[in-house]
Amino acid sequence: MSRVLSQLLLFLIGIAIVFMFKFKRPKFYRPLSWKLSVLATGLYLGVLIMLVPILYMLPAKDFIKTAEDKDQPIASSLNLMNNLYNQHFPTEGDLDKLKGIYKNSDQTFKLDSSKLSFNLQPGTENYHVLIERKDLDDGEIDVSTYVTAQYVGEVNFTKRILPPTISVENGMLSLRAPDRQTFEFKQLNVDFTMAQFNNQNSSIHEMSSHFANHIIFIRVPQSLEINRGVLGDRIQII
Amino acid sequence: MMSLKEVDLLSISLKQYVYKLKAYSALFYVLLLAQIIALFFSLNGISHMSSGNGELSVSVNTYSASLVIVFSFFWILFAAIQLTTKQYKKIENPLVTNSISGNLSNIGFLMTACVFGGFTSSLVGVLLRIIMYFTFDRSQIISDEFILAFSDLLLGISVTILYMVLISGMGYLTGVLTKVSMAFVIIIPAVIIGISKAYTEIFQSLIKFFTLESSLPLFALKVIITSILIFGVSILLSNRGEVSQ
Amino acid sequence: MILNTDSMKPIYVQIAEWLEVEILNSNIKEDERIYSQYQLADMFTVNPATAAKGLNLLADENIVYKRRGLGMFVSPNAKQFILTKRRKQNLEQMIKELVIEANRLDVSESELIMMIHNFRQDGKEEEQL
Amino acid sequence: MNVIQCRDVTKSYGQNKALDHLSFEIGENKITGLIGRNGAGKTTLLKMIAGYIKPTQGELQVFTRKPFNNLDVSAKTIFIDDNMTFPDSFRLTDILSEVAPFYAAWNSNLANALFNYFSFDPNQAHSNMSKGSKSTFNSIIGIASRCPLTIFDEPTTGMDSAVRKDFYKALLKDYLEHPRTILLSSHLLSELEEILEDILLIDNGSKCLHLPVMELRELAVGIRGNKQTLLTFVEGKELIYKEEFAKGSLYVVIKKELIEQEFKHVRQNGLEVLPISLDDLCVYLTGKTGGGIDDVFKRG
Repeated sequence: MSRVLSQLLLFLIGIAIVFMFKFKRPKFYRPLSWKLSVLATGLYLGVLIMLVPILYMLPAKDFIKTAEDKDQPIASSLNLMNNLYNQHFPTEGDLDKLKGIYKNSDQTFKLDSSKLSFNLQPGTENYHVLIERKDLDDGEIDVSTYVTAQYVGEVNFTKRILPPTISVENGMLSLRAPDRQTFEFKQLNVDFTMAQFNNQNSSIHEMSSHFANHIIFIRVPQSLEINRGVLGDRIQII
Repeated sequence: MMSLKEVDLLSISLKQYVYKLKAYSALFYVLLLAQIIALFFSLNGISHMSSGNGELSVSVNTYSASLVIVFSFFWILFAAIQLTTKQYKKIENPLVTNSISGNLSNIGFLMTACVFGGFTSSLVGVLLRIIMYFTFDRSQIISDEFILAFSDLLLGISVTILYMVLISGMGYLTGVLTKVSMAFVIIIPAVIIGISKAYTEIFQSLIKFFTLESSLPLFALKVIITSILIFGVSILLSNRGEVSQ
Repeated sequence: MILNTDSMKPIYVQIAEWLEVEILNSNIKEDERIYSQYQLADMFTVNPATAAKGLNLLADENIVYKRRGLGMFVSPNAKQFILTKRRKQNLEQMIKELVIEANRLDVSESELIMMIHNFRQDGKEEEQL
Repeated sequence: MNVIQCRDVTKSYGQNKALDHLSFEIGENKITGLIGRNGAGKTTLLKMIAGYIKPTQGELQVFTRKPFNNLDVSAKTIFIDDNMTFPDSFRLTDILSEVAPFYAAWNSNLANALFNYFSFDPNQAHSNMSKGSKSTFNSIIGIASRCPLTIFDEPTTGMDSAVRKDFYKALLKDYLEHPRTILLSSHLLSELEEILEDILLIDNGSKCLHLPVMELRELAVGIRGNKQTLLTFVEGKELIYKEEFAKGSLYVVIKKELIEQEFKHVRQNGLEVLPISLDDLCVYLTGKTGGGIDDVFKRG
């Protein structure tokens, strides 16, 4: 709902309330006794007050906690991407240590060929593939997937991002992005009466989103022949 | 028999206040109704934002109980105007009364309405949270402002009450002015619109005088002093006129 | 107590006459306390001032007398006085009107006396029945 | 000491004068009837005494104070009329119990006894009552409040005659036990003249008469007879009312004191002396001189 529309609606409702006062009651209308009114309003207030302790008794563990500090993870994510762009490649150890970078899968594949080619399916355009040669020939490929910081407003949901599906068959490593993910959040704003004295911005939070990048870190046997094909710019060999 | 035993203005005003609380009790139903309607509107969220890239989309629904408070403000505004109307004034006639006791009891009623309205409208925010807690997927709820600090709740209640006092004063004065002369029915909106258009800055600074005050004690002081002035002027203005039946 | 409000006689006179009848019928005896103006006002649903005027009418004629702080009492000889007064005033006045009306209707004196005689006989018979 | 002192009071609404230089005094603990025709200014005067409106000119004092906007006067005065409004949220019994704390001398037993006597429905809403029941109910408040100054404006509007009688009886009985100053307005004098002590007759906002009812009763007589004879008889005397009711026959109303000496001649001249009801007298006193509605039709 656009803001203008909601304000218009609010105004109309205001007018409606005025008219509720103004309407003449029909003759047969028998107004409620004051005793009933006092009872009803008392009950209403009583129920509302009772709700306060109930609210505080509700377990809050299911909720999404907001990040205490989102700037640092975002900064280190941006920094990492920058480094990649500038051909400064991190090691796997570096990635594990970085703030805001999250490893969301770790797989090992048996190699059935002496060559490795790649099949990056559509939808994986912002996946960066890094290849590191191991010190030995163990015939296995270790694939770790990393995701950089993903924020909407204050919410860090990096960990909720699904890893791509990876398979190795006939010397071909296929990378398939997960199905389109949808995240829904519900947030509450404090009443404007509280916000005025809380140093909180009561207007709707400016939801700055920061989208994640994926890093696929592949460790291959020392002597494996790697065929990057046309994807040279997206697959880097360290 | 002839000696005129002095009657106490305050005790008469107090009796009238109790009488009016009972008499106008139906007004509180209107508030209840307004708050519940506002709550239903609030359950739809006040804004929706979504963003996304090729692989994911994110939508955020924002909720707030502010609308309940806004509705309560409307309510107190019109309740205050109502109290000055002939229809409502008439119930004073069978009682022991004069203009001042009538005004004092009205103000007493309005203050009670403000306290009640302030409490309930802020507490409906609690109700909203509880409804959301049980009807929405909790894993989608951002905990941040969902968990309402008790001190914030008290703060909200007191600020709402203060605003309502201010608004009730403005409504009451408007009502009294229209009693002094029906011309004010046209003059008041004209002046408000006129000032807001022609002297936008003055108008805005008037509003900001209250809404941008971030110190609670100062805010309270501003509201209380302004309200006393407004009600004082109302009493003075209505003290001269005849209450016709 | 019913008062005849259409009568030309003012209410206080009617009250005074009613009290006289009470005295005549010995419902209130001589030297007995008579109704106060407030009792009369209550009984007849009239303003106490009206009732007081009725009492004063009797006091003026010494039918009742005041005792300080005790109220009004029926005078001795009140009954006799009322009888005399009524004969003199009422009866004479009525006869005067009777004669005027009789003249207007061409009723002769003997006829009139006859009528009075017959009426009295009837009245007695009715009483005996 | 007078409860009400009205000196030269004028109340004007624009060009209209509802009250015009009205002066009178009402003593303590008297029952006074305020009589006048429609639009004579009765209600205006009563509202002014009750403190609802203030005089445009002149001085009005109730319990030695100006009643307008005066809490002390309000505490000792109650004004009962048709337009009394009670909150919709009050049932009839609520009204009796909620109004009670305002009046120091309020008697709940009396209020409840009267309420039961007139068999009201305790749960009824005041605004839904018929005109007559409303008047009756309002009167209960007037009687039970036992205010030192109790004002009834047309209290019996809509009441049936049995209830009227009961009302006047109840009012008088309670007055006898607890004397107070009572003002009753009506355009019908006959139904309440017995309980009145004084009568204040106003016409077009001015005082016409203010005297004890007993004196008003003896104020004037009607004389009926041959037009010529009657005219010679009353020649040069001020007539209150004059009407030709049949050819050659005339009816006049004249002050008793004007013909006291010649009273004997009246009958000798073949004229009839007739009693005149207070209602008629008031109508004649407040009417335009001579003639009545008959004249309108005679001309037509």
